[in-house]
Amino acid sequence: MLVYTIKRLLALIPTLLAASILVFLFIHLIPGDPAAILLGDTATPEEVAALTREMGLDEPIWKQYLLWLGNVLQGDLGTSVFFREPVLKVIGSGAETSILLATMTMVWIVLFGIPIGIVSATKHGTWVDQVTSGGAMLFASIPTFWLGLYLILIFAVGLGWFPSSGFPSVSDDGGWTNLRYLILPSLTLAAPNAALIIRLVRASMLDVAREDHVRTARAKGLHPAKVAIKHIFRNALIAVAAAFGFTFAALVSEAVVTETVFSLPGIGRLVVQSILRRDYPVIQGVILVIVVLYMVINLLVDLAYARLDPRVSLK
Amino acid sequence: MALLEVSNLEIAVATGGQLLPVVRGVSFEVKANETFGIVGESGCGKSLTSLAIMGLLEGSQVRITGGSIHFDGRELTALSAEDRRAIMGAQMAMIFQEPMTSLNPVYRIGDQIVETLRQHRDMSRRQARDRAVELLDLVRIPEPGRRIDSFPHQMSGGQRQRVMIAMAMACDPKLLIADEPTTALDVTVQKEVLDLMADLQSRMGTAIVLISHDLGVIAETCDKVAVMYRGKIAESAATGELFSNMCHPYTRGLLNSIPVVDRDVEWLEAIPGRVPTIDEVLSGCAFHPRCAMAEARCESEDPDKRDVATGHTIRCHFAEVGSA
Amino acid sequence: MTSTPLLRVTDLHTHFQTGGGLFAKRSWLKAVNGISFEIRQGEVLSLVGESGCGKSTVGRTLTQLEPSTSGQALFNGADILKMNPAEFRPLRRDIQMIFQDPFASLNPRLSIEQTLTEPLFIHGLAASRAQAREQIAETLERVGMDPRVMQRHPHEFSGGQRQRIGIARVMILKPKLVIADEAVSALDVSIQAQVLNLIKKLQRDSGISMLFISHDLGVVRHISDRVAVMYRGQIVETGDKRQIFETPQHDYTKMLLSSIPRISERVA
Amino acid sequence: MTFIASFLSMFRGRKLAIVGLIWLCIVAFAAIAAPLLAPFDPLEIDPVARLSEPGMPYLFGTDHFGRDSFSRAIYGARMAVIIGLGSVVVALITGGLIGMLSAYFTRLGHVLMRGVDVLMAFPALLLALVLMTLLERSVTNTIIVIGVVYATTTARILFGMTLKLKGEVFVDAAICSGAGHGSVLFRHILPNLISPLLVQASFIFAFAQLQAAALDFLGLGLPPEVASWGNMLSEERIYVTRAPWLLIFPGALIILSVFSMNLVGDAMRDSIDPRFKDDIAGV
Amino acid sequence: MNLKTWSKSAVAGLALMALSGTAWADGMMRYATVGEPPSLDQHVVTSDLATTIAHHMFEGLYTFNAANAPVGLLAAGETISDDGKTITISLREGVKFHNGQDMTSADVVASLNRWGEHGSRGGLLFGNVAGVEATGDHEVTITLNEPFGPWKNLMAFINGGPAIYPASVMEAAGKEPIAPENYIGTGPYKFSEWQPNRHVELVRFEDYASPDGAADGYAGERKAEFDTLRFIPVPDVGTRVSGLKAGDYDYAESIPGDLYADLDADNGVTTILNGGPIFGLVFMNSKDGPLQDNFALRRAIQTAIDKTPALQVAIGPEGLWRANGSFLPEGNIWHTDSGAENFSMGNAEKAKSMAKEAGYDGEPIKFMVSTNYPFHYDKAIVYTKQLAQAGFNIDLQVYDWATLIEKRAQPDQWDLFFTHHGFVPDPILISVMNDNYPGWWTTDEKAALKAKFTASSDPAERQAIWSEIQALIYEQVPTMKTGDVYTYNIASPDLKGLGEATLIWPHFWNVSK
Repeated sequence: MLVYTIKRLLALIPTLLAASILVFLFIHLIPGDPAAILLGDTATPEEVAALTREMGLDEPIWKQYLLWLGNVLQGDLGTSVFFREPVLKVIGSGAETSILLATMTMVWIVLFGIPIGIVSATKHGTWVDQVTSGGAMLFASIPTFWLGLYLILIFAVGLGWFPSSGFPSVSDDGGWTNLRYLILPSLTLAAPNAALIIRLVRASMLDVAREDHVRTARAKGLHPAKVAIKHIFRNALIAVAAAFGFTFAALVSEAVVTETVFSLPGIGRLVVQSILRRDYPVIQGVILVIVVLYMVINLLVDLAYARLDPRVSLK
Repeated sequence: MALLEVSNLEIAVATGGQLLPVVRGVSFEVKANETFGIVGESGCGKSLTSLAIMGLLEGSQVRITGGSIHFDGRELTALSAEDRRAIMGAQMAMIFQEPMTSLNPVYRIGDQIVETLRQHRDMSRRQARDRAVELLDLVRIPEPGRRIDSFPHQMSGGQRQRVMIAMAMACDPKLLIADEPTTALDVTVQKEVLDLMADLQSRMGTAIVLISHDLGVIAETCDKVAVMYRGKIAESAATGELFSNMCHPYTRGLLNSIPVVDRDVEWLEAIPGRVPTIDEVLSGCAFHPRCAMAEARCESEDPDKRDVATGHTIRCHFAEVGSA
Repeated sequence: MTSTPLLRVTDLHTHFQTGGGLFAKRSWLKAVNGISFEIRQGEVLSLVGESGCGKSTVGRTLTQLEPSTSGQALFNGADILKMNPAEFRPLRRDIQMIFQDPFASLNPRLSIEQTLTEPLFIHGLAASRAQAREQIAETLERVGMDPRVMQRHPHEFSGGQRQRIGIARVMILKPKLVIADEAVSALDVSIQAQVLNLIKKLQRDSGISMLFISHDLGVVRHISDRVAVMYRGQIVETGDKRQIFETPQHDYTKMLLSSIPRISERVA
Repeated sequence: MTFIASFLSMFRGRKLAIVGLIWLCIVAFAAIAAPLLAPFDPLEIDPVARLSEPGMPYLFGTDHFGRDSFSRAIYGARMAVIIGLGSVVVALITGGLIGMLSAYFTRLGHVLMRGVDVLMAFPALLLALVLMTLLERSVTNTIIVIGVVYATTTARILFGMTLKLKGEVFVDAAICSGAGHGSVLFRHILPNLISPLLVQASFIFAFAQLQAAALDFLGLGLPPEVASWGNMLSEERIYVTRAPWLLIFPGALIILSVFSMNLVGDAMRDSIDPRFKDDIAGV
Repeated sequence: MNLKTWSKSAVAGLALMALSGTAWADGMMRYATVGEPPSLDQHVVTSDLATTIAHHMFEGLYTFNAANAPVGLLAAGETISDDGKTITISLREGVKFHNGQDMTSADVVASLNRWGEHGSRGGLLFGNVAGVEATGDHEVTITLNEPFGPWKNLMAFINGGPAIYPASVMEAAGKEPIAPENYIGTGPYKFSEWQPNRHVELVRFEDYASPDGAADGYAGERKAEFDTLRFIPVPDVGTRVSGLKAGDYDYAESIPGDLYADLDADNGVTTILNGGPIFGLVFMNSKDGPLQDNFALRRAIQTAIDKTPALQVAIGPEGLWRANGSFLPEGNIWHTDSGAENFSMGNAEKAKSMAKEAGYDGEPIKFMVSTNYPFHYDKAIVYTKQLAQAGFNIDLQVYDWATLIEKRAQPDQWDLFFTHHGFVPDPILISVMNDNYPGWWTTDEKAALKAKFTASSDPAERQAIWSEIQALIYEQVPTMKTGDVYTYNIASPDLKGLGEATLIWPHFWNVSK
């Protein structure tokens, strides 16, 4: 398995290279100059040009790319144009928020998605199923910012149960209780994703329920609940595992809207703001990190497959 | 007293708000140590009959609409779900057509046998595992101590069917229902599996209900045979009697349709027409559109069951004691 | 029956790659591992064996559905294995295939007429729809179907009827060689008999050659002139059908024959 | 008209899906007849009437420009349909072709699907953001960007489905009849993909609405003056307490429409070839 | 663990987290900003947000009192030679930098030189400076080529202005903003940390040496009451408002006008108006395109526009905006009405005939606007409609701010663009006065007046010259003012010492909670 993992990681390199070139090109094609953002509205074009030169942003793109690539290979993602801090540090503080948020969201998804999905599948065709799967679909149809807006109004401004926004790091005063800042955003994010998981669990379980071995299990005289959990859900988990992996990856990167509504210092908002500020090194760094994350999760999903499904062998 | 007594069993499928009858008035009995064969073409209702006896129709679109299933002194159709489960897998077990898919692919075969044992017997994990090794040995799996930790996909089709048999026999059931147990297997493997079943039966005295479309398999293994057509038993007799004295035109047609390996036949005597689908409404004898002997009466009147010899019943207006 | 072989297969190998990738070592499944046989004009040769023995791969290789690894297959003197798809295309008319699963072998989206018209147009056997329709009607009648069913779609037919349509699609091209891959295995016994009779009759009437691939020894005895027994990618025994069934030489053949459940034993 | 009959038969016994279908018909009607239905010009600014409460003559009230929300909502339906259909067309044509050709021509597929993999490694929304900043805000660009995002998943799905169909016996049969690549692809494979594609289209249509709204929210979607439900929400979101109607109506319209489309897609999915069911994500 | 106990413990954990919120120590002030400042280096960065944070830790020689008059901060006093060319400034003694070093004239000279060379507004003064010298440990002498009237205002304006950094920091500094580890100043708060994307944090500087005198504007005594000032970027305005109401922030800036009435009536919120209004500007291209030197056509455009409806739509309540043509607001010493009669005529018919006379034949006029500032966009939409009514063919191009900034540097890309300007205490600081600012207004008339304006030090004379310049702006129309906007911020009622209005940037010395 170790050999397999190493092989897979090596196989990532060409994809990563292609991705990084693509990102670099895309980003540098966007009009706008970070120097101008930095200096502000009163700066004259001459001043901007001078700073651009000083920051080395007037070099040809291929030269900048090679320079960047060389640094990346040495583990240096460069320095943020805007923050004047190492990109890794900038990403690091965003990553804390994003990963905690994604993890917390996954907890909700597992907590709500799986039991409801199982109930929905076992009560297939009854009103329980109709309510749960209909409800799930409804939740998946709500724009996240709309939901977040109202959650803040009700639970933060109105009832005062949770903080409205921001996330002052678990290393700040308050420590782990600062996670309460993430409750509303994680619920907002969980709503559509849990809905997807509910529907996926339900659909995969219905598929598995049709398989012959389930009949065998029933023929043993097992209790229906045991059949549902041990024989149907366990097998359905193979299909659901991949969804979990990719949901997690998506949660880290696609939480932009939620992070904006709740003003969370996460990776998603960092990218959006960095795009607006044309902070090239940060955008490149974040996307590179996310692509790596996506690929690592891809790998983990495959490893999980091998764990969950003995028929899969890793070669 | 028969171990299993099925009388006037009626089964229907619910589709589009209506109930389509698929098994009608099926009756038979099976005694301990006896093999009862049910033979017929696809859609004749033989598999549904077996699932109904086992109690596996629950939760599907198919349901029992009439008749009774009496097993070992109890009326199965009247039992609570919990009581039925106590019988399923313990006193009555089943093996299926598809050995490739009938075992849960994610669990080791040993664990799947242990699960059955611990469901019905008060056994420790250790004891159950030891017993599982014994069972694998019983079904002639080589190196059972090692193979017990195999996953289903690591075994061949024949071996998987043996595992299924081991699992079915785990709690010494009184009745084993085998639904096309060898259809998916090669002939050489089929022979081994059938031999194994016969061997186990002779050792344990289990009654077997064997469902098959293959007259050859039935002829070789069963004591009694019922030939089903369109949800009804067309003809039923002891095996020797049936094959030497076929009365129903369908039974005869079926036999003549089979190309045999022992002699050359220029043209097969095929039954004309096609197997009716379940949603077709047929008046009178269901076989009449394909029957060479059919008359006006067959179109309008559904023949009743009648005896032609001791233990030999048919449903046909004409058939007499024929010759093979 | 003439004695010139229509098809002569020599040392055919078809191997599949089962593993391998950027870094993994390649491994091969030798599905067909060096077989040779010939089929004469108007002759039915059966290829019999158990699942996984490679018999179906032989048929698929000869119709270029799978690429061969090595070997030769001379059809009317030309090596069809060496041809590229374009060169082989005209020959497809002469080498036709009947498939096992009558439910899968017809495109569910096309009407029977559309399915049967296509090969006619491809091979230039009909100039107009009307002409095609004439030929289709004629062929459908030959396979025992009412020509009026032309407008219908596959889901409106039973398995037996579909297999007849499948046979019609083959026969409409008037091929020289038909490869039947488990052509009747999926059918109910009573229907199987009808279709077997039909195939036998068509074969006799038109004098085509046939490679009949099957696992069912009874069916094989019924339809073949000669039989080749396959085991693990190789032919272990070839011979006249009477010889194979009555005086089998190879142990494997003997074991196969002895495994078949027989009604006669019980009846006697 | 068997097509319509078979389409309607999918909804038998699905009351909720029928309600969804009816709602979508209303949206479609509003989209087509917007100029006739809207009582005001959706772009007409009236500083005097700004932030009017719902009532007469402004059914849904007015926004901070004093524009009639009801008229904007009706034109918003038009925009929803345009965005939805546009994204579907872009995604299905580009993604569909890539997926189909990749599955059919294995060697080409090796290259193309690798490219799709690279694109898929980019988070969808970030890809959309970068592209939207690169291009400028316009209806066409929004459609292209959302279409491209879903083209990758569509390519994946079609790749899998085509691969399955390629292994079908009837494809072998067609090849044995002498059918060429074009005929196999477009006559034998494509028609069997139509109904799963329709289902996929319905889900893309639904997701495109949410994706477009998210882009509008981030200020990188449609030009802000365009009357779309997403813009209505995004531009007026600060008025959530001051003028709640400005968020409730367009929000409800988006939710209802996406929900309806999902219901319809779901109903359609349940009636397609079970082989392809797992391939289509949907909700 | 079975499902039931699982969900039970989850609920319990949730409740624990909800209830155990630590009450924030009163020692911290949390400020919700509109975004992240580009850098806190006051020399080169002109962002108001940067100054809002930075003026707590960096100080200049001078600052403004409540009447917007420049008074000493680090400077103890100054003498000016009779010819007005030599300025000798004495520094306050005992002032310490955050790194513990004493502030001396060497630091001031180094800071002024770097500002003069690289600072955004330094050029305005240093174009006229012959040299800066340390003439004592706590004395600095500036030599001018010509007398320069606005020198003290320029020195007092900390935004883009001459903050005093240690000489050691200045040695290595160029055009590039200094890095956070070099944020060393003399102010009441010192730099603590900048967690990108999360917050900028300042802490009290214990060794702070406060100027004497009662607090007056930014002048007088400065006392750091908080342990910590935390500036948290909250770009979404709705979140800023909700967050302040929910008690997550003590202060939130830049709130939309339409919410003013509700928030002002809310007991849980204090509203604080900004004293100096900001104003939108529509620049015209003097270097390229149809407007290049066609002043008549520019005047036609100016005539077509009625500024009031745009202000209504973009800002809302009457009290928060003024359709005021003077570049500096009423009550300010620079207020003048000259030329202002042309400010907002809104006469489509007249504009049409003026355009015709100016030779306008319907060619497209490219109008760039960004959506990053909603009020730019809202006003641009209204103007576009008005201009269309007057027969102008306006091609409205909507960009994100970064793109707009890049495009406006290219003369062939645009004819009009929208931007805004913060309140400045001296008209020389208004961007249109800068010849190099996009639009590139460099007519001879402007050059002559500007020279006179900077040479004079007499307040009354300078005022008079400014009113001539303003009249020229309305005649040549290098830019169109769009009206004054009084922005406001909101605060928790717990904050004490905020005052009624903010001078330019909010400050939190002498403020507590």
